Amino acid sequence: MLRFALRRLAVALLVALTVMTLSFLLTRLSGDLAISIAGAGATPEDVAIIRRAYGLDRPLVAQFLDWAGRAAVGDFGDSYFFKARVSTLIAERMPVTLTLGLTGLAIALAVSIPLGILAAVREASWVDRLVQLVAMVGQAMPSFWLGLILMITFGLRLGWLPISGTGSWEHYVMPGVVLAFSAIPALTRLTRSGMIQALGSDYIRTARAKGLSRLSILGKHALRNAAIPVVSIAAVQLGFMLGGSIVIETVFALHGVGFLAWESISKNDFPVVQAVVLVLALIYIALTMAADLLNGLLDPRLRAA
Amino acid sequence: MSTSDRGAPPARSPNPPRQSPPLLEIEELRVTFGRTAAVRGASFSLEKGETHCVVGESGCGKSVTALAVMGLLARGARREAARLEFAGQDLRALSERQLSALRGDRMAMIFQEPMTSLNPAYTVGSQMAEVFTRHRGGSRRAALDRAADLLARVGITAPGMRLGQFPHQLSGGLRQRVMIAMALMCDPELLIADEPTTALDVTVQAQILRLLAELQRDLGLGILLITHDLGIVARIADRVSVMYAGEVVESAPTAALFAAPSHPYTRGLLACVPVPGKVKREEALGSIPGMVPRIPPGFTGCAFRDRCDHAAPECAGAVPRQQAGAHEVLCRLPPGWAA
Amino acid sequence: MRQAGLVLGGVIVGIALLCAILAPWIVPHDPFLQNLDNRLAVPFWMEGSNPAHLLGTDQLGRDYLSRLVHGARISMLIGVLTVVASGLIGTTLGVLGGFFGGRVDDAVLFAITCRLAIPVVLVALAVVGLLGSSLTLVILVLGLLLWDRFAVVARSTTMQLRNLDYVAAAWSAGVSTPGILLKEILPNIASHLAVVATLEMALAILLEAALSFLGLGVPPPLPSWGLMIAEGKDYMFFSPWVIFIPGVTLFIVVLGINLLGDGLRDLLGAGDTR
Amino acid sequence: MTPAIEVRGLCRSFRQRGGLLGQDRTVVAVDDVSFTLAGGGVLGVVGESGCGKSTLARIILGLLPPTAGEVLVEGRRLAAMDRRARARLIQPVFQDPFASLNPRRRIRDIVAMPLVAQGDIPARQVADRAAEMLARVGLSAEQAERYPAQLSGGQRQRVAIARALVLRPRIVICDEPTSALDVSVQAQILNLLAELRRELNLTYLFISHNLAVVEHVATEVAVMYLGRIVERATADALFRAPQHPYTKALLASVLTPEPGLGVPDVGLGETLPDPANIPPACRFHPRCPVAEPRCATTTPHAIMTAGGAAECLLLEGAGKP
Repeated sequence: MLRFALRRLAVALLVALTVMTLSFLLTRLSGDLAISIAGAGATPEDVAIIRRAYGLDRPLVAQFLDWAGRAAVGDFGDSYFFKARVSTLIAERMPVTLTLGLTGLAIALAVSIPLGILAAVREASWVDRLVQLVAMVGQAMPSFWLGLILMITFGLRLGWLPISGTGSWEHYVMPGVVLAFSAIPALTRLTRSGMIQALGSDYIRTARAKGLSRLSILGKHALRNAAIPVVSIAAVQLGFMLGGSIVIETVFALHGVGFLAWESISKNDFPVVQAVVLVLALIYIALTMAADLLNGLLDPRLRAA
Repeated sequence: MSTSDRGAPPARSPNPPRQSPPLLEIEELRVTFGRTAAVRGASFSLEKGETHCVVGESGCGKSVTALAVMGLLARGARREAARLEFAGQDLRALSERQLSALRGDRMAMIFQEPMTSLNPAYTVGSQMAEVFTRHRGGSRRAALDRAADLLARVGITAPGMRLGQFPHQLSGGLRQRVMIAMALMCDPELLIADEPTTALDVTVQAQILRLLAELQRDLGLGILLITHDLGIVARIADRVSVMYAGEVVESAPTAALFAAPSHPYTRGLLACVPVPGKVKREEALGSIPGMVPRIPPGFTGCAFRDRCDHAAPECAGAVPRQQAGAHEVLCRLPPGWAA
Repeated sequence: MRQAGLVLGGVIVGIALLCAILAPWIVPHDPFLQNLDNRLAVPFWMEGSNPAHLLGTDQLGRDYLSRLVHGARISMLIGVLTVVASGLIGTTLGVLGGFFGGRVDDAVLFAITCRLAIPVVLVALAVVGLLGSSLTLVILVLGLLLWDRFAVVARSTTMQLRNLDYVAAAWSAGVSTPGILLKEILPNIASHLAVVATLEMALAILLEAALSFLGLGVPPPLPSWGLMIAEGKDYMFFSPWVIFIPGVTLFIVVLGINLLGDGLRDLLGAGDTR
Repeated sequence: MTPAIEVRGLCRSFRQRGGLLGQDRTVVAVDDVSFTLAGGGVLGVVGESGCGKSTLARIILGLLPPTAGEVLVEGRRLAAMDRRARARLIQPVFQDPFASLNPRRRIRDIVAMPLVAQGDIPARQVADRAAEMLARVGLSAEQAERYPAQLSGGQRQRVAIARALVLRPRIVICDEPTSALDVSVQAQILNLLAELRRELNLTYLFISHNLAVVEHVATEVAVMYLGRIVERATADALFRAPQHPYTKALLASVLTPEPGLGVPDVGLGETLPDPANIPPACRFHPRCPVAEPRCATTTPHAIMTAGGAAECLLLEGAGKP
């Protein structure tokens, strides 16, 4: 167990380091960062001052080591635009994004697991086809557009829900639904195919030969095995949803990390962009690691060889 | 389940009640999947405490026959029979609920793949106990005690430890023993074993078959054993039914069948098996030309005629079922033609 | 029903491709021609519509139908080129990792993990934000980011095939390694990759729309559907059709591609590759 | 005369990844195996699943590098040979005819593949030789145009045999060539293999778990247990008078179609051999029905027997400590 966890951790650290390097290099893509920071109309003297002030005149490797060393302890430097610590900014905005992500995941799971089971139990019937169609529609739905349509319908026309902002739980309903849409297709299909695979397996035939009740066959024998892959995909989906929340936060003007990133990109505020990319990647890495461990607990075959 | 019970008579058959009906009686069983006929009028019966082997090559319908008896056919299969009785009870008249009360209780089944037939997510003990609590009720503790007894009975040392293990921790032979023990939880009268040793090594196969023979003797089990291996048949069966293309082409007491195989297919099959000490190394084995045909809907006559050395034009017509004592053959050739 | 999905998807994608190819010749108006006197003209199903502008005009008086048809060009171009780029990257990585295993596979798996850890939308936005929006850049960025599923599927299918005896037989027959990869492995994973290609094409089109919607994708005045929704956003409460028309079009085209992929999956027996 | 195959001290182990809680394990699949096989002979290799017989086949085919030891084919080191040269000498026939043919290629292309891979055979000749070989194994020109999915299991196995023989190799490694087939088809394939061997003067390494089949085809037999050859003898000697207790148990467990004999008691107990945890000294002693205390402490060496050799302490002289 320890060995496995350590090896998993080592890989995770290596991934984190790689993403760190990439996100650092990302901001250097444009060539001279100082010109971008100085903005239009800056004199060469201004640029030179900025370059020196931000340490941009030092070798790239030195800059990276400096940034990475501080980022490793949670210090991402100062935002150029917000005039605040990047870590503080992210910490302030993170609860909104996490609330949104978890709401989305909860809605997605609540919808897709029953749908997937239903489709599997009624495989190849019209119910199954309908569920698959729903999944496909979800997959084809442009989330930002769905957000706008919901705003027009439930916000403006029906007036049931607030259009933007983060004041109450009601503010999270529409964004949560929209975000859930992105995860529902994958989760539904996975539940469905997992259940179909389980229901067609030899051990289900054994369970039937034992005369067990339908409820026990479905709920105990099939679902338990079908749930194993769903757990890891749910974790991965949550990671993707947090990363994808930038679009939805912008549409609904939710002041989360995604919105912060969008603002920073428009304002050329690189320390913030770098940090958000890194933090989201780290969350993703942590989530997949947690899913791996959870799977190990759910599936006795993984526990020991 | 979409098994058909069209025209099923009420639970009792119209025949006058016998002293003791056979444990399993199958007449004219047909199973179709869409337009494919897997079983085309199979008939045989199994007495209490008897081991009846159904032997045949892949695709002959032997496993489907077993599943049809248990009511475990895949969705989309159609089952019809002139008679399908378990201990005098018409299985066709039972609802799925009534049937599931019977399964695992009075009739049990074990399968070919012991590696996949147990649920990987639950312990051996939990899977064994649930059969007992389902059919007999009582506490889980009592069920686990019985499970431990049965594990010991099927030759597993340290049953207490095994109860707490997961299937992947056991070897194939042990899993098949667990499957057998699980099948015995409610003292069934009928055990259907579908190729129970095909996935196992020869040494383990011998152990499992010995165990089955021993249990049969001790517990008076009726065993319906499905196999492709004539060696197993010879060693363990009281009676044999040879299936070919969905039909029982020959059925006889084991000794009679091996002493005087009467259907050309049975004879061909026996000639194909290399018998140590019987066939010389430089000699060719006997073989049946061609391969098992696909039977189209509406097919008539003998399904073996295209591969048969003795085929004649009349083989395309109706094939007589000839009976000489307990020896039944589905062939136009006169009994004793081979002698 | 399944076949119906395949046909429907094929028809939708076919029409979209035709529009993309023939756009300059079939549109009624110049999609860039502004007419400030005729702004936000309503589409045909509403009162007071103008037959000359079937789908009305946008906030600058440009013909909406013409812009929509030209938008197919951008979506299809992005979809196809992204899939070509990402397909090449992902398939190469996946096949190599799956076939050679060991260290090579560890490296491929590591690359996939890193790629998955990178938030796509955010990074794409950041790159476009830094380098300035352009069609080429969007294609390049998406092509470099969306190869993960190709790699995952190519890797797992190759891994299954590698252990099959026909690959061992080809090896024993003296066939060279590139020969085995090209003739024994690739033809047998092609159907899986085709299905992934449709999924990725749909995803690329959706992502482009999202980037353009956020103002960091295709630059105006190009008629990207996402950009059209973004430009119409300010008017959506009073003229909801300005976002409705491009949104529905986008949805239908993406649905069509997915239907096509799903149909292909059944037709080619490619199994579950989602 | 140089033997067709000579195997010297072959070893192969694998590392098996442990699960979440498990440790990595080293699985010893083949442990110091040596033998020679004369040209024209058939060496039957028998043993239970996990005894290393398939690993041995894959090493000899060059599909797996050995951890130690070497394989010589007609006196030449296999490892030093170019893959194409190796292909001209040694070819495989595998167990599963559904997995051993590329589903996307026509039969004629599958059979022509080894010829094409040589790179210097004219296309005309490739086509002719492939067609000739297909005819020889009993497939028609019309079947040559089909894809594997359109053939039955027996026909596919004929294709696999044609592919193996089209280069006229000296040696064919048959890894369970009939285990996936029905009995009636199995007999056809065994007869075909026997005919071809006589006709083309081939040497077979014939791996099978079916002892009846091995007795029918083999001239010599090697019995493998947990990676080692525990007994090796001519087929006649081995089946007439097996020496090693494991061989005896294996032979006893063969169920011939002879009614009335019942199922034999092989007396091997419930524990199965685990290649990741090989018992010390005599590796068979935990299951051996006639094991003595010394079997758990002393490693047996090969003892000459009437028709070959066996590794059993009991053969080293009864009662000796």
